[in-house]
This record gives sequence, C-alpha cells and structure tokens, in this order.
Amino acid sequence: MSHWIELNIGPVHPATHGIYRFRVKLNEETVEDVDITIGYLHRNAEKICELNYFVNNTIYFDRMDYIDAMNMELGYLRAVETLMDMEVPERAQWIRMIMAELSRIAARMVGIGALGLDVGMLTPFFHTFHEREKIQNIFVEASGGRQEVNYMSIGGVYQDFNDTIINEIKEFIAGFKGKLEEIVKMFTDSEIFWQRNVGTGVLEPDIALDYGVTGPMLRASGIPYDVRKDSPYLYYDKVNFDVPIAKSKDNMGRFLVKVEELRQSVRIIEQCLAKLPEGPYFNPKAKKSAMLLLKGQGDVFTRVESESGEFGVFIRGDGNVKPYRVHARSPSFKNLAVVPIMAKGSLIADLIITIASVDAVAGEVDR
Amino acid sequence: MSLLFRIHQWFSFLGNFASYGLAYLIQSIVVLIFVALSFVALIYIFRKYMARIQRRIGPNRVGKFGLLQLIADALKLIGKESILPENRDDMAYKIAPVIVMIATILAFVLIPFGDLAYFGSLAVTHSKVTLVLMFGILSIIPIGEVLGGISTKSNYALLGTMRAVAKDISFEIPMMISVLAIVIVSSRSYVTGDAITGGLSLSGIVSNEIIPYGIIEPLGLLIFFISMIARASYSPFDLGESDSELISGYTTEYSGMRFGFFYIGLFGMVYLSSFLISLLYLGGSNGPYDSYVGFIYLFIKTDILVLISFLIWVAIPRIRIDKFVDLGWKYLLPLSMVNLVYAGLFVLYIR
Amino acid sequence: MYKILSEETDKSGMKVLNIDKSDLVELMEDYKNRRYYLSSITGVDMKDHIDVIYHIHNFDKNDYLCVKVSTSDEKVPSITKLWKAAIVDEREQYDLMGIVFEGHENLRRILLPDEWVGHPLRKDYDLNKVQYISMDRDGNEHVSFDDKEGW
Amino acid sequence: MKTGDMGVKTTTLEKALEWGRSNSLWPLTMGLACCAIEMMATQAADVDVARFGSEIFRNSPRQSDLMIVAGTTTKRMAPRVKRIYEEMPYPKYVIAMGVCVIQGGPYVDGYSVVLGVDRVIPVDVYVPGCPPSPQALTYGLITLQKKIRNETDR
Repeated sequence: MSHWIELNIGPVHPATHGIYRFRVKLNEETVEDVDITIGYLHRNAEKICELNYFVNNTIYFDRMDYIDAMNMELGYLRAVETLMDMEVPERAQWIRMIMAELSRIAARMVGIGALGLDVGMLTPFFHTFHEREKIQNIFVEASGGRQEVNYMSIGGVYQDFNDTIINEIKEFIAGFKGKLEEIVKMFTDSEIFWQRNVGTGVLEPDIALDYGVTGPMLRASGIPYDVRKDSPYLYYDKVNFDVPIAKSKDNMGRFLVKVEELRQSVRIIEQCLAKLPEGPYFNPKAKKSAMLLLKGQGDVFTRVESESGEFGVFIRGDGNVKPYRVHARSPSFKNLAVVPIMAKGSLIADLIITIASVDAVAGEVDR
Repeated sequence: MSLLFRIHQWFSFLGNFASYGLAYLIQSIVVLIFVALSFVALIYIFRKYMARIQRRIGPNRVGKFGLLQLIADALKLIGKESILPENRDDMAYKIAPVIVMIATILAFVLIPFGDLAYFGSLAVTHSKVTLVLMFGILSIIPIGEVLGGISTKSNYALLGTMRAVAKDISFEIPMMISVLAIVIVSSRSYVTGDAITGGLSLSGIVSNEIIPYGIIEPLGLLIFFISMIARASYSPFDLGESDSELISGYTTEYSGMRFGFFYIGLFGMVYLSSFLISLLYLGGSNGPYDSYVGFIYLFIKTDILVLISFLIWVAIPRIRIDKFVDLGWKYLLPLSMVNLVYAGLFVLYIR
Repeated sequence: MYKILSEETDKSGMKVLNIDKSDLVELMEDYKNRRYYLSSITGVDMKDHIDVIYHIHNFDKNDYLCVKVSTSDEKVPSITKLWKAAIVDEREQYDLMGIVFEGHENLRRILLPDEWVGHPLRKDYDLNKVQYISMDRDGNEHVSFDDKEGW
Repeated sequence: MKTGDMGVKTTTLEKALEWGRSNSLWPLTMGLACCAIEMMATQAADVDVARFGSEIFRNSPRQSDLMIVAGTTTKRMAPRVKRIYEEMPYPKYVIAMGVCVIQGGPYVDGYSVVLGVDRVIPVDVYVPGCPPSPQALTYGLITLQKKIRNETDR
C-alpha cells in the first residue's frame, strides 16, 4: 500500500537555487518520481543577441551563469574572436585567466555556502560570502561591476591591471588558502554532513555521459574530463594544475571535487601572477572607436570550462556587424536533466542535497 | 518561607481562600513576567551570538544596541493580518497555536526557581507531582504541532507533521526512561542511604541533589540532552520545520500572531529544556548559600546551557529523518535501558 | 550506408560533415559505436531552410565533430534513441526554432508555455505581437494576445 | 490620522505599530535571477541587513512582510509572483530590485520579459542597478522604513 503525495518544490523554494519547479511524487518520504519544469527565467538572450552588435552581447552572457560571469564572457569572446580571427595580446590572455579563475572561486563560494544552508548549517554560508565579497572588490577595482562585470571585450580586456589590483589579488590568495581549509573543515568535521552526503545522489558514469553531463558532476563520476586540460584555451597549457576526480560518484564526491578544484584554481592564479608579462592589454584592431564595425563570417563553436561544466558557444555570422545566430550549450541545462535519475528512490532530504550539489543556475538553464 | 506564603500574608485580610487564590495569581504573573523578560533577552542574545559566529553584527539599529528588536517584532506580529487557509479544519487550525502557547506558559509555572534572599522559595507550584505534570505538559505541545500541521491541508505542513510525529515517538521513550532513572536514584539519599519521599516533584529531586545527578549518571544526562534538543526541535533535529526542505514545516500556513505563538513556543522550549536539564542533572539551585542565592545558581546554569544549545543550533547540519529514528530506537533506547539498570544498581549500592 | 555530402573545416578547426537528413540516424549510430557523445544541437533558420547542427564529442580521443543537416520541411529524425541528452536539446530546439524531431516521444515546449504561438528564434517571428501568460488556480498556464487577460 | 476624531490614543498606538512594522521587515526569499545573489550578499556577513531588523529571511510567504523581487520577472513567472504576493498577509511591501524588475532592463527588446513588475504587483521602493550593490538595497530598505513610519501622517 502506498500513500502518494505530490509535492511541488519551486518555482520559488529555498532549495532550488534559481527558479525551476520540481514536481515530486512522494511515497511517504521516498521520492518515486521527479518531473522538472524549467523556463521560468527564459529571458530570450539568444534572440536579443541577434538584434545587437557583436560587442554588445557580452552583457547577456554575463547574465547567463550569473554567479560565474567572467567565464561566460570568456566563452562568448572566444567564439567571437575565432570568428573574426582576432589575436589577443599576451598580457590580456593572462589577465583573462586570472579573472576566470577568480570568478570560478567566487561561484563555488556561492555553491558551497548554499549547500551548507540546504543541509541546515547556517554558518558556512556567511564565511563563504565573506570571501566572495573580497573577490567582488577586486572585480570592482578592475571593471566597476561587482557581479555582472562586463570586463573582457573583443580583443582584450576593458582595463589594464594596475598595482593595486595585483596587490589585492595577492592579498586575497594569501588569506584564502587558510580560509578555504577552515570552511571545508566546518563541513567535513561534521559526522552528520558525511551521513547525509555519502551514498546519496549516485550518478553512474555511463548515464552521465549519455545525458551529456559535464563539469564537476562528470569528474565526480570518475571521468577526468576538463576542457582546460583536454583542449587548452588561453594559456592553460602553460600552467600546472591537476584535474581531481572522485570514485564515489555521490554527493560527497562532488563536494570534494569542487573543493579540490578551488585549491587548483588558487594554484593557477599564483602561477599566472608570476608569469604576467608587460605589454598591451587589447588588440588595436578592436579599439573602442572600431568596435561596432567588427564583422564576422562563418560558423564557429568554441567551449570553455565554466563552474558547472563545458560551456560551448555556437555563432554563425553572415558577414554583418550583428551575429546571425548565437546558441549557447549550457552545462546546467544538461546537468539538471539527470536529477530525476539521481533522486529516484532516495528520501526527500537527499533530493534537496542532490539539487544543491548539481548547482544549476537558472539563468544558464533557461537563457 | 516562600514568596507565595508572603503574598498570602499580605492579603490575609481577605480571608484564607481568597488570599491564597490571589497569591497564586500574582506570583504566577510575576514569574511569567520575569520569564518573558529573560526570554526577550535570550532571543536578543541568540541573535547577537549567532551574528558573532557568522562574522556579522546583528541587530543594532532598533533602540540602544538593538535591544528593542524583539519588541518591534512582537508589535509587528500583533498588527499583522492572520490569513486563514481555505481548506483548513477550522477549530483545529485555530486551537493549535493556543495549545502550544498555553502549554509553554504552564510548563514555566511548574519550575521550582529556588530561593532568593528575603523572598524565600520562588516556586509557584508546591504540588508533590510536578515532575509528572511537567512531562505531561511536554507531551501536550506536540499535539498542538500535529493539529496545526494536519489542519492546514498543505503538503509541506503534512510532511512536516509526519516527520515531527516520527521524531516525537522515537525520542520520547528514551527521555522518559532516563527521567525514570532519576526518580529511582532520588528515592534514596546518597548521603545517608535512607529512603526519602518527594521523588516525583521537581523541588523534591532538587533538594536531594547535593551532588548533581549528571555526575552520578552521565549517560542519563547525554540521553536527556539529546532528547531535549529533539523536543525543542532546533538544528540538528529540526525535522518538523526543516527550513530548506519543507519551507517551514507545520507552521507553513500560519501567519501573524498565530505564527508568533509557534515562534514563542520554539524559543520557549529551548529555555525550558535548559531549565529542566539544569534542574534534573546539574543540581538546579543547589550550591553554597543556596537559601539566599539559589535562584541565581539555577539561572546561571540555565543560561550556560542555553548558550551551548545555540552553539549546537548554528553549527550542526540537520540529520536525516531515517537516521534520527535509527538513533532513537537503536542507540538511545538501549542506552537508556542500561542507564536505568545502572540507576537501580546504584541505589542498591548506597543502601 | 550513409553518404557524406561534403567535408570541411570551420574557423575553430573543427571537422564538419554535411550529410542528408535521411542518413542522420545511421551516421550517428556509427559514431555512437565509436564512443562519441552528443554535446549540443543547434538550429539555424536560413529563411528558406533550416540548418540543424549537431556537435558530438569523443572523450577518449578528445575529438569534437560537427554534423550538419539541412531541412526544408522543418522535420528531422530524432536521435533520442541514441543519446538521452538529445531529449532536452530537441525539446529546446522544437520550442524556440520549431524543428519537429520525428520519433521524439515527448516533444513538448520546454522553455515557453505549451500554448505559446510561434517559435521565437525564427527570423520571421514578430516581436511586436506581445503575448501574455496568465495562470488559473491549478497552475495551468494560458497564453493570449490580449493584455487584459494578463495579470 | 485616519478617522479624524479618535484622539491622541489611536495615533500613539498606530505610531507604535508603525515603528514595530518598519523595524521588523522580514523579507521573503524571492530570488528570481542575478539579483538574488546580491540579495544573499546583503543578508551575508559584510553588509548584514540584520542590523535593521530584517534578520529572518522567511521561506513562507505567510510569515513575511517584505517581498524583494530580485531579478528578471519573465511572463511565465509573473502570475506566480502575483500569487505569492497575494499569499502574503497585510501589511505587505514590495521592493523592486534591479532594472529588469523596474522596466525590463537589458531584456527590454525581448518577447518573454515583463517590462516592469509594477504591471503585476504594486511596488513601494525601486532600487535601480544591474544588479544593485548590497549597499543600494540596504538604502532601499531604509527608504522603505521611512515610508512606513510616515504612513499615518498622510
């Protein structure tokens, strides 16, 4: 005998970090079936991109994965620069790398803090946001924006690094190393946190591949795939870093992979700071007065590693100043589709943690 | 000499019956006002303390240092519209917060507050069975929660109630058994080894508790503390509410002052459970010169316990319901049985 | 056996296979057996026909491949039998571009409500015709062009 | 004064209620898009909106007084925003956070964004920015508090 309850989680619910709706069929506390409805944040970015100049579209990509804005910009600009055969000066590439990694750290800080809230720990959230605030101060110094930065532009970056920014980054990195361990300790020292994460939300690697899952979720299932390592962009081939994987395939594995990636990000930033050369920070072909005249022709599909996985951008240009078609292959969109499989048969409390560990961002799912 | 008797003497011109009635009333009000004030201070401390742990400042704009924050909250809740859900079970919906509120107030009246200088004993109730009454009342509060959860006909509230019931059943038995062990131990004075009476009243237990029972049976203290966290239902055992999963569990559909009652019930339970632990296991108002400042001892012990509770609240994640039921039945219950046998052997030994 | 119409390299150095849409499933099956996985599906409205572009990816060799199909009647065979990832991708392209994937079991709109009129990423979609969404008590969505039926 | 003849007592009571109301605005967690993260930052350590009495972010609309509409409201979300607004008990207030909520923001050309949440629900305070910084949101909150304190003087 079974007692069905149909529970509606979302669109606005503390556990859905963003707005999607999970219609959960419950047999007492056990999840029998999950039906995901998305589209509550469909902001037609792809349509608007067709109406705007190439250079203006960066802001819409900023707002896709809104917690990891730098990597989104980078994804778009890589595509545009490939389309236009635009060279990016060396200094600008290193600056982009530093910013992309900082942004990755900032995004992870939100994810980890929210995971803490979801398991019922209030405290780590505030500590992670304190760290995130420091990164945002660096962004403000560099670009003027806190979160949706619009820092990179075609052919380089908006503004050069000055000594203040470099010192701030160095200061942040120095403090963050210890702070990260402290935050992680808050989680891993708790027996209950282990109890709730180990063995829940298991994702088998073949299912993950079948559904097109990428990013930390795929790595936590045991497949060491990272765009930064496998097909390096910027200068990721000139720095040393490791791609962590987890064998356990569960929520705890995902958490630990994310944490280890934070450590690797710190490593990358340190190497970048050491290697940062002097030189121009934008390509003179894309100077401000000429930006609106940049044209592109042909098809291009490039990808970068964003905080939630492989972010690919497809652009078709018809030789005009506006793109003919822009399409984003967003990782969260795919990652979210496996939630029903991961959650089936588990308790509702596990479902909540599974959703948190997927860490999908609504802006990127719906675009 | 007790405060009750003194008030009775002041009003003795009204005759025996009326003056006793008046004395009970006045003292209840005095005690409740005191409890309410300390309760307000407690929530203020909780907020500041939590903020401090979380690198924040906490309320500091309302009144000096934000002291009036809770008054503002209360005023707002009173002025708030109370929405009645359409599919509610009307009577159950309306009566549930009242049950929680009244039970919380009643429980505070039963506490023997100890002696204070000129006033003597501050206890309101001089019944011989306050222990039984107290745990009776503690069992009434869940009824309010269950009624509130089921009557709103909301799925979140229903799930929250199911969890709350499962939680209540699995911890109340170990709790009661560990209290039984206290009653057994306090049936004989461990100073003289003589049989003594008064083991069913809180004040009787406290008066016999020269060495705190927490030292004699630490296992009992542990079980009782865990049970009391579950009873007060804060993190890690806030299963009935579980903010991030079930919005706010059985209180989801309550608004305005009706929600305020539940809110008071939650914090009141934290306070009450700290009182109970310090009475039963930490010696209550016992200490040097306790006939003058016993009340202060009780108060200090309780407040330290409250702070420990808050620390647990903000630092520990929520346990999953099946793990909690496991904990209750597989660990707490056998342990409390062991504790009970140990208490019996202890009594035999001191005899 | 499938026939590759032409082979080229696009600007990012990716190999592009142009094929006829009747060969699509066969070709994809072949690549699936070679451990390729679907990465994304993109539809491009070229006014007289629609290009459907599949990106597939081999994780062992780290090889990206682009398969292009063009259709003039908005219909393309579905590849959901091969990869589950295609389920959401095809629904999205159906929703925004109006490509009908034949053989997809659950081809509903995914980002917009079911009653929405038109496919917004088409070049002939009229942005000036504003549509409004309202919701009844049970949470069902209704779309209309009348702004009074909105909120 | 509402009725005119009720005398000083009513005014004092109303003032007290207003004071309580303005100092204890419990916001609803209504994060819709990008601004939600900045709303969380407002709640978090460095800005700490708890100083102003908005400590408790309630998850249930029944227990909250203030709806901070943080992020782009799409047409699909608008009826739901309205329903959640209706679920809140009076007195209730709305802060529109970010330009998307105020008039559509960068998505003003599109087909699926509501051009201003004030077409759906009444808004008390507008906080512009994309997204507004936590300081701006705090300023908006203080403005709302001032507005509430002057309600009966109208």
